[in-house]
Amino acid sequence: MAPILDIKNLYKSYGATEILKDINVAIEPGDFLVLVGPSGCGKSTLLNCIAGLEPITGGAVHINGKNMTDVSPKDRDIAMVFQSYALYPTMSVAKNITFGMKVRGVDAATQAAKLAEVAAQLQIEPLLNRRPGQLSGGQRQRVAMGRALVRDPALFLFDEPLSNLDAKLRVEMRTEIKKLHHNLGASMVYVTHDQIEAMTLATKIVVMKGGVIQQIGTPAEIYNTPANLFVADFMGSPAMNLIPASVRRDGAFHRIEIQRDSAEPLVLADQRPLNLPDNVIMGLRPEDIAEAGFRAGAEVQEANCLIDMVEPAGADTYVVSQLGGKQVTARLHAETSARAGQAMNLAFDLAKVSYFAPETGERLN
Amino acid sequence: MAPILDIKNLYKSYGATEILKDINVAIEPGDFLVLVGPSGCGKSTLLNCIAGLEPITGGAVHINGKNMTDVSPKDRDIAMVFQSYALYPTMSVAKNITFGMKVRGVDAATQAAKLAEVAAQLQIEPLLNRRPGQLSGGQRQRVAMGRALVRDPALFLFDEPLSNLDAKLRVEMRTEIKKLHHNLGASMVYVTHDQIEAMTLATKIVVMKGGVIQQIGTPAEIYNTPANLFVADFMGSPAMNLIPASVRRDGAFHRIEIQRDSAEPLVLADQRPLNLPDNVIMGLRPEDIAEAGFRAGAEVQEANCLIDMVEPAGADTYVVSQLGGKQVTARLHAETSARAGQAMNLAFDLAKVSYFAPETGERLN
Amino acid sequence: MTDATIQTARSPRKTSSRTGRIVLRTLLYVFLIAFALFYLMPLFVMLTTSLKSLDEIRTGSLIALPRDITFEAWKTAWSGACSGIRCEGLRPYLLNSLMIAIPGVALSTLFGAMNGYVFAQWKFRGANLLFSLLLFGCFIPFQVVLLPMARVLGILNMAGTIPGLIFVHTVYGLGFTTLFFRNYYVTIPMELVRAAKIDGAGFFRIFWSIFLPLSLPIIVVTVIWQFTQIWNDFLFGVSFSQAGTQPVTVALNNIVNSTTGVKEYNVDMAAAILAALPTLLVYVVAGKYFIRGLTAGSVKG
Amino acid sequence: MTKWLERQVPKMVLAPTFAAILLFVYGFIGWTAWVSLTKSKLMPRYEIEGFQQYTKLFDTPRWDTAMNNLFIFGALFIVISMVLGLLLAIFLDQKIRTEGVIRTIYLYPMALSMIVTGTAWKWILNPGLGVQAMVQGWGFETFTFDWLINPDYAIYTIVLAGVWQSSGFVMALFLAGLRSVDGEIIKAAQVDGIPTPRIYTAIIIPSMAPIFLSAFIVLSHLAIKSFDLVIALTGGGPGYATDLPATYMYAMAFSRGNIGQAASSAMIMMAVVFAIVVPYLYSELRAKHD
Amino acid sequence: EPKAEVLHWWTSGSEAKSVAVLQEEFAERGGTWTDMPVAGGGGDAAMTALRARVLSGNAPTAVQLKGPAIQEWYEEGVLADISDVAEEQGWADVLPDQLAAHMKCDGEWCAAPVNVHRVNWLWGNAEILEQNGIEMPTTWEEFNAAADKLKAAGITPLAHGGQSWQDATVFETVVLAQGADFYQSALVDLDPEALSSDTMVKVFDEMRTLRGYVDDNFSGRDWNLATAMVMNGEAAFQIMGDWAKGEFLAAGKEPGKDFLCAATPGHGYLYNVDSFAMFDVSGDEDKVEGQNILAELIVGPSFQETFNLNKGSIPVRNDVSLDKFDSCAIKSSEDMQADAADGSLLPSYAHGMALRGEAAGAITDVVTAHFNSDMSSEDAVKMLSEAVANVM
Ligand SMILES: Nc1ncnc2c1ncn2[C@@H]1O[C@H](COP(=O)(O)OP(=O)(O)OP(=O)(O)O)[C@@H](O)[C@H]1O
Ligand SMILES: Nc1ncnc2c1ncn2[C@@H]1O[C@H](COP(=O)(O)OP(=O)(O)OP(=O)(O)O)[C@@H](O)[C@H]1O
Ligand SMILES: [Mg+2]
Ligand SMILES: [Mg+2]
Repeated sequence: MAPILDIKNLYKSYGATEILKDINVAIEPGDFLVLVGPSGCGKSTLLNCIAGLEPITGGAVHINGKNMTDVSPKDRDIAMVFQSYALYPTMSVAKNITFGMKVRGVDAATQAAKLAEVAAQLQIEPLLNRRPGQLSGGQRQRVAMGRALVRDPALFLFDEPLSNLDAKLRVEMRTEIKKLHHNLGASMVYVTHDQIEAMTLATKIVVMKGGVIQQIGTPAEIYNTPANLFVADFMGSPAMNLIPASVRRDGAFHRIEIQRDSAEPLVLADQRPLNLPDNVIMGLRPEDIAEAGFRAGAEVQEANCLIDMVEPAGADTYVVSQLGGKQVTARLHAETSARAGQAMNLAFDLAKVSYFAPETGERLN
Repeated sequence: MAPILDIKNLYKSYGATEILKDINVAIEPGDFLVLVGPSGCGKSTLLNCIAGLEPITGGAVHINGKNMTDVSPKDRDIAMVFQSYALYPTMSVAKNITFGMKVRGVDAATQAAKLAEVAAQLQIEPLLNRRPGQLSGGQRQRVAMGRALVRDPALFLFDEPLSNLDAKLRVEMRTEIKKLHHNLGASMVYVTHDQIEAMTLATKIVVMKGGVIQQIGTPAEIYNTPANLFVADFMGSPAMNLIPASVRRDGAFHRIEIQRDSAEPLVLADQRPLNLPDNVIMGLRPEDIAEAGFRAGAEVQEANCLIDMVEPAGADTYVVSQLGGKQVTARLHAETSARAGQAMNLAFDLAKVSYFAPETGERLN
Repeated sequence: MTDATIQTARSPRKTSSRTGRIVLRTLLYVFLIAFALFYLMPLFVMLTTSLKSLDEIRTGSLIALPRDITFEAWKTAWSGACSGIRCEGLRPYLLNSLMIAIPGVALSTLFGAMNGYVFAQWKFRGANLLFSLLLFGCFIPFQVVLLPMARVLGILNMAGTIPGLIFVHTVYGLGFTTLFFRNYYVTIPMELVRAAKIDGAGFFRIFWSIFLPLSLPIIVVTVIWQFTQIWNDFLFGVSFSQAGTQPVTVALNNIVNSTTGVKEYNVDMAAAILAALPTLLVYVVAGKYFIRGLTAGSVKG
Repeated sequence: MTKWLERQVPKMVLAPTFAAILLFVYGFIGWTAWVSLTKSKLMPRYEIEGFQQYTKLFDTPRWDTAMNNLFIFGALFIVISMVLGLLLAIFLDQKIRTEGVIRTIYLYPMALSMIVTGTAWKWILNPGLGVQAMVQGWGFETFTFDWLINPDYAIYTIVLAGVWQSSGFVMALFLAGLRSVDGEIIKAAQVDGIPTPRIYTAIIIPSMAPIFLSAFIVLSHLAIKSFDLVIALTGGGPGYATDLPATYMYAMAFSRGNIGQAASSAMIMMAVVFAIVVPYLYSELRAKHD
Repeated sequence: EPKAEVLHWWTSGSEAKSVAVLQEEFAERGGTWTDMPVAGGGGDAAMTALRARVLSGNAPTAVQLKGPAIQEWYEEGVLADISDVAEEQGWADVLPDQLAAHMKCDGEWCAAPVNVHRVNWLWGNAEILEQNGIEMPTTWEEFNAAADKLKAAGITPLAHGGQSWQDATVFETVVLAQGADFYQSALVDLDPEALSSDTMVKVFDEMRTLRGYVDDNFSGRDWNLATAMVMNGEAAFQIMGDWAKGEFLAAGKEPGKDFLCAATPGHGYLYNVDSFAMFDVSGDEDKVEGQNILAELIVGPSFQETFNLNKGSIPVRNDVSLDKFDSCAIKSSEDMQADAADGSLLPSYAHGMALRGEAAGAITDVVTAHFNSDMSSEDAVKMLSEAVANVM
């Protein structure tokens, strides 16, 4: 099957500043592609280029097998939902949703039918006569979605559609989008800088930084085997612990030595067949450091660490310890007995460790 | 020890509309009180009343043992940090921090010393000569904090200080505030509508709704034994599952029956000594529904459920199942084998269940 | 005990700060009212004069209150005062002014809105330069343009006509109206245009269906500004009109400014107030939205 | 092709305005520049004669007075209108109960044409009729307020009436500005213990810089174009003590029948405008690039 | 059907009534009159409008114009020739030569005169003068003596207004008192010698003296308020053209009884002739016809009588009976004839009859600057010669 969206060697500059550099991405029908990256990295710009809202400087955009590089937005067979929702403030919800059809000259009966269908799907029937100003954030979000849905497009584009909602609503709407994707089987490109959103929604994630793609992969790939330090640090919350360590080869395995202020260095042994340089950055996620006894596995090693701080967070408790000059966070059970200022045994799951070169930041294993 | 802040029967109206109703709260020195509640419930108003920025309609505010009800803000021995940071836009960071001291006639040497101390504490020395407009969100946040810190007040007030930051920075700043509180031993009142923030920071949480206090308690109390449906639903993310169920007494224990669309009702047995009415809402948090075999305990009961949706979220995977007409979320391990559309055995930890009366919403156990 | 001492120690300070506040508040009102009187003074003089008889004006103090109130002058100003050989008061000229001001305001507002829309939301290369050229145009002294404009109007065959006057006012109003609308429209997020583009709407459709309905506050500001400018204009009115198309300011000037005739100050003043009524009305009715409209964006750079 | 057309639409919308401005502003400025080099008398003539009109202009004491007056009037008018406008705006911002009424009173002078208001002002300022007579009538025999008839002070009466007419509008601008300052900043300052006057001087006013700029531009536009005001109030007198470039130009062009001279004075006036407006535009457009 | 659009600045009630007479007569002849009044600044605004109209190729048919301005407009080539009417009506026979000269351009008739205003009138309050035992003065010395006496009695001797044309009016009467020849060479011929002469210094000295007789509040005062001062007994004299009579009459005062009129001290007659110039509308037959009828009517005896009765001035024709006119008007007419004979009938510079706008303006600038400051007479004379040299 031809890719539904195929971006080839796309470049984009504003005047002299290059915003996007050699972007190559393709997605299959039904894919849910999430673009993540820090603020200003060019996510919105890329989305606008796909939509045809910004002319591109080089490369090509194919949608549904057709070269759309020079086609105007309305003919690209796309729909887009914006961060601010961009609802037409003076029109009622119903008119907001049907405006596009009206412009395209769809007859009134079809408009009404489509409107009814979408309104039912999104459960916004009671709101149809209100103005956007009279809606709550979540309701606005749904209306914006409705405006996209009535188009039946080949491709949906979302630019941070949830970032204006509060945490609670965000979680709810996330679930709804997921369901929608599931039900429609539509293809979507979705921008966010919230990595939880990225992880839960995506079938494919693109991590960007400064207009350059850092890694493309499934959520699990991105999460478990980040391609470089930037991706490792960026994805996951709390962030992956990135601990400077020195390596000593010891026969078949590596001894990983981590300096500590107060006590002798922490030494862990990695028995996987690797080839590491003398200095590495060791990456280990909080959930891979557990309370001793609560994690089992061939590669789990325990060590006694001084706990600096305890942060209960309802479902879990996070504890922080100073290792290799960094604050290392571990995720423990909510009922843990950890106390700030006391030492305790932590279990490190070395099977999950990522290693990075300190100079280039590239992944080593 | 006298409470550092004691609010007695506080009422506040704007014209005819009553915004705050009979508020009673007291905090001890060193407490970190967090006010949570949905938008518009009166959190900011309460904070403003404490600060003296809004006159109150009834009741009294005591700070440090003194009745401050009619005292002007500057004489209340408080400092406040705002959501928008409210930095003075035309002054440098240094002037922002020292301006209050200057106006109060503190001599230049003391000002400089204080500034240096606070700047070091917050690591903003390199920014002292910049204007607020030239700072990133996180840096602004620190400056706003600095302005509060130089006052050495009896009480700190924070009005959603983190809500303008992106998710990642929010987590970082949260940790810093926590540390600050720890190091200063200061008393704080902190407004947020992010319950994760509330849970991690507070020593005491006040949950408000429509100007009325719903529950006051430690984070654990609020999380584990919510006083009513509102608190149960509001605190925790993903939210507590609230499942309508009918109850049949069966000797010493209760049989809890939950309707399902597709299969016969789910029946669980609660063996705790309770006295439940015929219809209840059963509340159970996602982390208390686990994959069968992964949770042990006297009250854990397993049941076969159809999985509607699977949401991997990096560290965990959430699965959703239809129970009692509600979408019930369970938190499973990241490596779970759950698949959407297939049935699996889930373990319900009945020791953690809360029951609520469907009519009043009040807690029953 | 301690509680009591704190109470007594605090109470005098409390009351003193309270009386202090009352004194301050009173001073504030005194100041505001004093200035209100300053602003009202000329209007007061005009009103009292318009209510006096001519005899009283000749013999009495010009500024004193009227001894006998008479509305004769108002009647004369409305329908009897002579401006040349027609002695029909201001009435017919008011109509001319309305016929100039209403289309003039409407056209310059519409063009200003369109231009502002382009400058704010459809930027192209050189748009900034164009905008500054336009802004500079606000500052050209009107005396300069009088003669060449007369020539142009002659060529366009609009000399002495009401359309000609509308044209002139529209042209020289464009600078400010564009400025107002542009500064307002830049505060509207770009995403709105983008959403509409994806919906398939074109340039005019977006303007008409989305921007125009949003523009009420700034339309109020622009209308107030332009209406005041056009209504009070004398120079263009006198230069580009002919018999039958003269606006009310020219008639007012004719009534007030005769060189060698007898001066009827009471009629002058009544006429002046009558001539200003439409603008005053606009101010009173729309004044509230004026501040709101300004707040909504037109004053922010 | 249609796509090309589509892209040109915004430009086409601007085209009529642009054409109008090009012709009716810049074309006419060019025309004036041309005429200023001729010996046009009653009607424009187009034979270029050189720069004598400018030489003559700078030799005329009346033009010196007019330029001096422009600077005195302009500076005072702008400064006083701004200060007063700001002050009134601040005072009106103190939750005044009758704000609507007072605001309208402050604003209404903009609505009146000076043709007649000038007469009222003339009476008020006339020592024998107006304020001086009134105050003396109350028993303060030594009170004098005779600026109108004093050639050295008459220009200040123009300032007074100008301020009367425009300060309300400036007040509205500033009031709008005050209303758009973030309320939390003011609260923060209150908690910081900063007294209210200091809050205004040190925090709010400095943050309203763009509004000062807008007000400045509107006021300088009014100052430069002030014509009605002078004609109605003093007719340029006593003598020509209150002449402004605009009235000078008008007198030359229309009562003296010396259009060449008028054109040269217009060019000098426009040079002054240019010197004021261009820096503004520059800062305005540069700010947009941030 | 004859048509005429008439641009004029006679807009006040009494003036308008006078023009209305013309319109009626015009209508009787089947014409359509379109009225285009523009008041203000002694015709400045009207001139502004006129220029715009001419430039736009839409000139009015007839325009109120006077003095050398007629010739100036003629030089721009926009005036029509009405010699046919003039010859047919025999204007040359009924108009005094000197006045007729103003109506001719290059030997052709191009304007029709309406009236003659005498400018150099001295108006006095009869009651006050009687109380103080003062006669209407005939020399400036007498005037000064009378003024000193009045001043001592606490009466403002001279009512004066605060516009530059009023200063110029007083100035020209003082110049006239130095002799008709001096007036002619100084203010008509602009002879540099006369302008810088000692006599001119004397003129400015007298102006300074007069300034002392004016109350302090004159600045910005309208001329009619000054007249009102005389009427109300606040002041004794005013120097003003005969339109001031209209104010007296409107207030119900009687000449000779309540107020007195006399020529200003010295000998001579300064006239201000209102006239209509006809603009070139040759494309349009109706308008040309209207022009001709209008010209004929304006100079016609019936209009001359009615108009001037209303306006306070006197007819230009010397064959109109003065029976219905008041004593001041009759005196004006008599003086005109007498002074025309001895060469002291002179055009008023202050009212734009003697000089073109630019020169007149330059002189007025100096006069008003001197009058409104404490400039010495010598400096004023120096400035005057420079200003006049500058515009030559
Ligand atoms: N019209 C423009 N002219 C010049 N530079 C621009 C323009 N629009 C965006 N940029 C720049 O392009 C870069 C990428 O912007 P973009 O909006 O795509 O970032 P983003 O990844 O969407 O960030 P965010 O997460 O904050 O939305 C930024 O550095 C921005 O400053
Ligand atoms: N000045 C005011 N006049 C009238 N009502 C007001 C005023 N200020 C606030 N309110 C009302 O008081 C209620 C509480 O407002 P408040 O700002 O305290 O809410 P909040 O809990 O801080 O909400 P958020 O989370 O959105 O900040 C709201 O319904 C609001 O509309
Ligand atoms: Mg973006
Ligand atoms: Mg709030």
